[in-house]
Amino acid sequence: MVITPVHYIVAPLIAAFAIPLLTKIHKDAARIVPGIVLFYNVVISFFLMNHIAEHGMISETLAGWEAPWGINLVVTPFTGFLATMVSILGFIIWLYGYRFKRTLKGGEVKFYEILQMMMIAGSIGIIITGDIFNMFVFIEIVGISAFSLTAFYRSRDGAEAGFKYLLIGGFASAFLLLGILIIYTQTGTLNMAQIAERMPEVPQQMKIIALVFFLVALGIEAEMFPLNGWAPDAYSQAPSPTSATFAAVVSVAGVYALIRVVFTMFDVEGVNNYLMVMGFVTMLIAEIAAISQKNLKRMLAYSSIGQVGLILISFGIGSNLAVFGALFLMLNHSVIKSLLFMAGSYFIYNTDDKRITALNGIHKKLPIVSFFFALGSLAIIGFPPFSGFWSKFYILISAANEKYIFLIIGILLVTIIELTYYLRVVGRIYFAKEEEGEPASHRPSINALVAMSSLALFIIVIGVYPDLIMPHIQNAADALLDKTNYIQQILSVKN
Amino acid sequence: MMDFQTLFEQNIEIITIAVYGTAIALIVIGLYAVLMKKHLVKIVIGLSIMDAGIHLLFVAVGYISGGTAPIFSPGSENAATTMVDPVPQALVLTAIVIGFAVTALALSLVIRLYKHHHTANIDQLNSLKW
Amino acid sequence: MEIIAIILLILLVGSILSFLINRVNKNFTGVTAFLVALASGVVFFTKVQSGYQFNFQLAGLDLQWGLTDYSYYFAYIIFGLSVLALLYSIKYMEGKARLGYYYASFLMTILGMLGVVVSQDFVSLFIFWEIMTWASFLLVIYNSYYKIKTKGIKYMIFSAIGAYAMLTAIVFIRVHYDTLLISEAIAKGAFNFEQYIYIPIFLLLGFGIKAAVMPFHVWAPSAYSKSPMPFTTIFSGAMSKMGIFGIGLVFTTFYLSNDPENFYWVRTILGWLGGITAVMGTIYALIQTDAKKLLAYSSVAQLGYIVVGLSTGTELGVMAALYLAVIHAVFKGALFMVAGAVEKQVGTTDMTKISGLIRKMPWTFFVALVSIIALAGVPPLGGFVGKWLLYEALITESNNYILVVVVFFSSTAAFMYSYRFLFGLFLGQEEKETEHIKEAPVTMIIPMVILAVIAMIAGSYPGLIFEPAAKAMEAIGFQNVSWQMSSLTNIWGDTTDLFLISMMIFAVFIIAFIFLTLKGLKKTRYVGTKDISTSGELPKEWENLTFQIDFFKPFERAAAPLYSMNMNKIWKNLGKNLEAFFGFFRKLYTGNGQTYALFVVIFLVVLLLFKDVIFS
Amino acid sequence: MLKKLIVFLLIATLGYTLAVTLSSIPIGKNRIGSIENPETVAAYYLDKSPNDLKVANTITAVVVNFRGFDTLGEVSVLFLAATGLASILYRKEEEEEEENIRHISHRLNLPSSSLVQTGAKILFPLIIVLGIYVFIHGHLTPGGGFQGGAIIATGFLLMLVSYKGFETNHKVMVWLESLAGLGFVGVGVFGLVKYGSFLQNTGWTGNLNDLISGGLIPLIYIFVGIKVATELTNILDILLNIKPRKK
Amino acid sequence: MAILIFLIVMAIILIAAAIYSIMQKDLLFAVLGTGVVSLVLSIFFYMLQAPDVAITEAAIGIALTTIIFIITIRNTTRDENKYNDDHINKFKTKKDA
Repeated sequence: MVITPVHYIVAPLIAAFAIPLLTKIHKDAARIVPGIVLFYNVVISFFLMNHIAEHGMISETLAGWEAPWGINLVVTPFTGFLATMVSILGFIIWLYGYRFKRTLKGGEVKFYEILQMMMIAGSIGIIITGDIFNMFVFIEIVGISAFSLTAFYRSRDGAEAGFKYLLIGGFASAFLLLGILIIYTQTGTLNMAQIAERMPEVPQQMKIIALVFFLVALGIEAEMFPLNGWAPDAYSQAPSPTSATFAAVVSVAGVYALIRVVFTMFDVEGVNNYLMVMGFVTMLIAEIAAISQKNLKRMLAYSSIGQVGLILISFGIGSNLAVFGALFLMLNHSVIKSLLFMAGSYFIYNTDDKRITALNGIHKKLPIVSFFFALGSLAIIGFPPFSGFWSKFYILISAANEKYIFLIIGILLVTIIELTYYLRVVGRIYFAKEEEGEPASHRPSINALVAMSSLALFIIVIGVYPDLIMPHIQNAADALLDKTNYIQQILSVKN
Repeated sequence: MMDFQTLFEQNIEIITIAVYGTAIALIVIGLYAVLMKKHLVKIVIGLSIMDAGIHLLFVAVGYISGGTAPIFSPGSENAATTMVDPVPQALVLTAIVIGFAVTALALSLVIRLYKHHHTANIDQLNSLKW
Repeated sequence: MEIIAIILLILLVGSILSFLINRVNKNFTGVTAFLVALASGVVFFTKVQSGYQFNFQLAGLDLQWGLTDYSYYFAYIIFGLSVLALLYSIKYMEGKARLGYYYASFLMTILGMLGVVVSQDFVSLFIFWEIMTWASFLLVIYNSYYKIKTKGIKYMIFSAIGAYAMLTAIVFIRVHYDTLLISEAIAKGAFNFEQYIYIPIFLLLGFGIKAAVMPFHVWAPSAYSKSPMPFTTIFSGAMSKMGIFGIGLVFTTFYLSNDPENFYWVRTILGWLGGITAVMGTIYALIQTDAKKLLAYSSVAQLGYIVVGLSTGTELGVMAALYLAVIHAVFKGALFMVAGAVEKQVGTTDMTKISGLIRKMPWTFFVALVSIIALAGVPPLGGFVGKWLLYEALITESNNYILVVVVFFSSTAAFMYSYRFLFGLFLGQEEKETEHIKEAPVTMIIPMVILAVIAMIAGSYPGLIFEPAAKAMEAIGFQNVSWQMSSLTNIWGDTTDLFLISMMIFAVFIIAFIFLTLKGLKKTRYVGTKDISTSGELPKEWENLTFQIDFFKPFERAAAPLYSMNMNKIWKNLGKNLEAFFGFFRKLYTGNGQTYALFVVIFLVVLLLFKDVIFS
Repeated sequence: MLKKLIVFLLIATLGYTLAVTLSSIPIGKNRIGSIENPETVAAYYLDKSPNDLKVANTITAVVVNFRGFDTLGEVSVLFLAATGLASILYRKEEEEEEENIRHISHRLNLPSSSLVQTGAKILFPLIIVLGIYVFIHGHLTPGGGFQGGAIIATGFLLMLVSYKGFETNHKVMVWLESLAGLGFVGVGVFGLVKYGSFLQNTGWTGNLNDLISGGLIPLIYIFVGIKVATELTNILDILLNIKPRKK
Repeated sequence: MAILIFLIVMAIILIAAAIYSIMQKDLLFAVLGTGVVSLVLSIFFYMLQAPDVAITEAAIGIALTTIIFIITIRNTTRDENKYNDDHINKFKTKKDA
């Protein structure tokens, strides 16, 4: 095998360390190199997905020490699916942002591109690592990049949002360390597969305490309700490609971490109900908060939190079909929300105003972008025939399978709230009386258009013909739920 | 070195209480500062004290009574001495550096905030809300 | 490729095509859309037979498309009305902005409706239902530039409530009966109000909202009156019938069971809701001063009748409902087109501002007259037969005598608003301002006249509609439905020959017409509304002496308590209170980082305290 | 006041819970099992470090080799922190020009007498040498890349604080920073290419307690040391050069 | 035994320094308090047989963390209860409005 999972991390790292040198050779290296690296990650993803389709899952050992002893990187259909998704979206977001930041000076571009690239690479790291402490390190990599990027713009309240994010993120890492500490003392290992194997022997009390710390720490990363105060601020203050990355990549990694810990490491009853209840509360409060937002990006941020809530509900239901629906929703959410952030960013760019009221009749100035925004809105609400519908449909079926009728009604009522505020914005874009003004000064550049259209195309194609992607998601869901296989595959390497 | 080992072996309960007590006290004090203090620098101090407590906990649980530092000094390669657990120490090493990175970033944000908002009071940093 | 897929594809491509053509040349957009609809209609009626079906798989689900006699019946309404409405649009929309958008959405709506009737499984039904909903949403907000906040959103929210109720039901059908095919679900008894009672209730809610049943009718009047006129014909004529279509489907189980006791309370409630809808629609129609709004409320009322008919569940009642569905599409389509023609020529449909258009727009007047007669249910036009059947069904085959009274009342009151419509627009004194008004263009007149003629023929030969309706009823569970071509037979055996009656009435009509025309040929002095003096006192400039103002003042006073029961207000207050309530929760995001940190710690401590309760 | 009460209750509960939890994890208990038949990773490391890797300092073995990937991540965290810090405190050139104070250093002005300056001048090379010693001997004695790097950074700190005119050579810093990082990754890639596993050590490891032993481990620690030193110096440099507010 | 007492004294100093550093209103002294915390902590680490950690904590915790705190205080305010400078506040409204 020529390409191994470690390339996911090594390529961005080499690029990150080399960019300060390369910028001395060519001014635009800082912009181009991350693109090459992220594209390489896409190539790796396809290669690895092919490989695991033929040979089964990969557990790569690092530093030559096999699974429980050293750190290992695991590519199962599940992690491979998420890594593929994240790397493709990462590349598309880079493509979108390639010329978006052209007003910046050289130095700033360098910082921005490095941080952005490492945030994506770190997210992939969270997804593919098989070691709990290594996951902590990657969470910190993502965290540090995210804090810095949130505070990237100085003309806005970025620093404030960044500080809040950092404060809560600091809590997350502290609690995560406490959880790791307890788990390590009880099992004597840091490898997630081995922890899972030894978990039945751990005293119940210890197990639950550790679980609580993990739930709180990773709940912060996954934007669960009382822990997500940082999220709307960070989403709304970060540069738009970064907001798209938060929604499409970082939150996916956060949810992944939570799910991996809950589903694989621990064998505690009641977690599913916890996820379901907290997911529902998260979704409800976020959508309620979104309905009266005046700031476009903040509204999108709350909507993202709401979607994450739905994902958590679906994972909480826990059946194979529900996990399938959750993964499908994760995919859809990433794609659609990136599209919305990308389109929304052009609105803001052109109006110099983040308020929704500034969007009145903007479709005359930016017809294509407006179309993408409307498409994204319809898709995220779950209108057929766009991709968002199928995920919602499967989640509902899985909830119905477990006879959660009130959950279904609740989800649908919340969807109506969501529909209300999205349609208000779309209505403003298309039907409100436009303000007098010159034609748009910042038309979308060609690379941004390519990025947005590829996402839009995905939404439509998957909406009309979901079978294209469903087998992969099904494999991923099977792989996530097959815990024994995961443990055996990883630990068998040692013999 | 030997002094510590024998002494620690004999009075392990007191050590436990002292070390764990200190660690928990640090965590709790740091938490209090984060939750109650209004000055941004104090909040960052709180975070770093909290981190320090957690680091102490890590080292403490790795300790084995009668153990030596996990370093094989010349001539003692094959001596069957007990050694303390090296893994938590390695983890703490990483955690300390990461903690420093986070602290530095936090402080730079504090400086930026003070430049832009002209305040170091966390209660006044609420231009983003609802 | 299956023929249905091809037809849907034609519509989809046509939709995109008309959007693109508009970029090139604005004049061809309407023609293209019309031709696309016509072509797909022709292909549909020549190539597709009822009973045709095919299966396929999508997203791991077994889906089925096809046509039964029942859905074929609704396909007639869809295509008939759409083609005429598109023909009408060509001139009506001339010179308006965003034609590409308009026609593309129009064709998408047709696609959605056609999809709804050809779906034989719930998933495609839902998908097409939603396509229909958002495509029509796009048209509802086409006109309402500044009022987006209330009008379009209200429609969408109610549609969404309906659609999601439907989705819930679909999901549970899939879970409990392990099928998504409508026929199988019916065969397995999914719609029985016995075991899983919420399934049919949610489905009825979903379809009922589209059919504008109380108390969810509030979206309908504003949505109907706000959308561009040619589309309103489709909206009220065809799309609301999709709700009827669905209610019929849900009741199939009952029709099959042939047991009047079955479903009794559901039918009673639904019947009553339909009756109340009819009354409310009528009463509100009375006080409208805008012709469009009047027609919109009238549509709500008429849909009420149809629901009443369906919920009687007897052969006669369902026949009445299906018959009314078609005839309502015909005359209401014609009336909206009339209103559209007036709007196009005069610029407004406010009845207090227009009067005496009869001489200016004689063809339009003719169509309006015929349609109004049909609407009011006066013989010999189509509406009469439907109402007759409905009364007969209610009186002879159900025990809801109070309901009969209610329906009868609303039907009688329908005279009042029909008259007002006719009078307000066409009769009365001519205004100076309307002197230059001309008759509407011929492509607008043709569809109107066609509809009027259909309404007339249906009055004499209702059997033309009874035939497919009877087939449709056989497809949803009735057996051996009997019908006559041109006569009505009641249970006592009395037969009325409709053709004879209509001939007689026509004769009277023609005589009267000739007489009036001759009389009208004499020179008359036209008096403007302000060109009078009362008791030697000149009316002031602002004193509007048009009859249209306070037309039904006494009645309004009598019915005042009814008007205070405004459903719209109730919903609006609900919305407002909900938003205020939401605002409270939003305050949880205080914006203070320390508070967020406190939340984290509180959450942690609460979890730690209750860890043994939550986890085990 | 209510908030204070709530916070007290919260932290008391949290402390109590932690205490209860920790009471069942006693200090000093041997949890790592026997080294001969390792159940836990710690025992395995204690076994393999002197015998296979020939690294006397097990912690170094763990940090650099067994969990070397973590260290790579940690180094990148530092790197990202320095980048982020620079990005947060980056000042637009126009802004600077506007205030017309471009080339004036805004260094922290502690009172630095000539005594301090001379002391710093003498101490600086010593501190640098100490730092280098610490990370070169990382596999033998306590200490290593992080410690050595941090010590070197304190040396630069001393110079930066006591000399107004002292400036780090940015070009050299950038090169050192990048090359050290690339060196670390390069060693990893070497392992990947040669042995098929990222960061894998060479087969040749030398003798325990020799300066040149442990295969690539000292090399990695040197890279880590340089990287950490440059990153920390960078951070300090940026922070120290913040222009004080106009008073 | 002396060492045991030493340990306990150290623990007390540690907690006292921590409390001092969060209670002290003069932030400069509070930061020096955290320096003391780090110092004592590194002694703890040393006694718990973790010399590597002790050196790290000493280098990073005592020297570097303290200095960056001091730099921050210099760039913000030194008095905990004084969150800003008044005359700058006046100027702020004009600039940020």
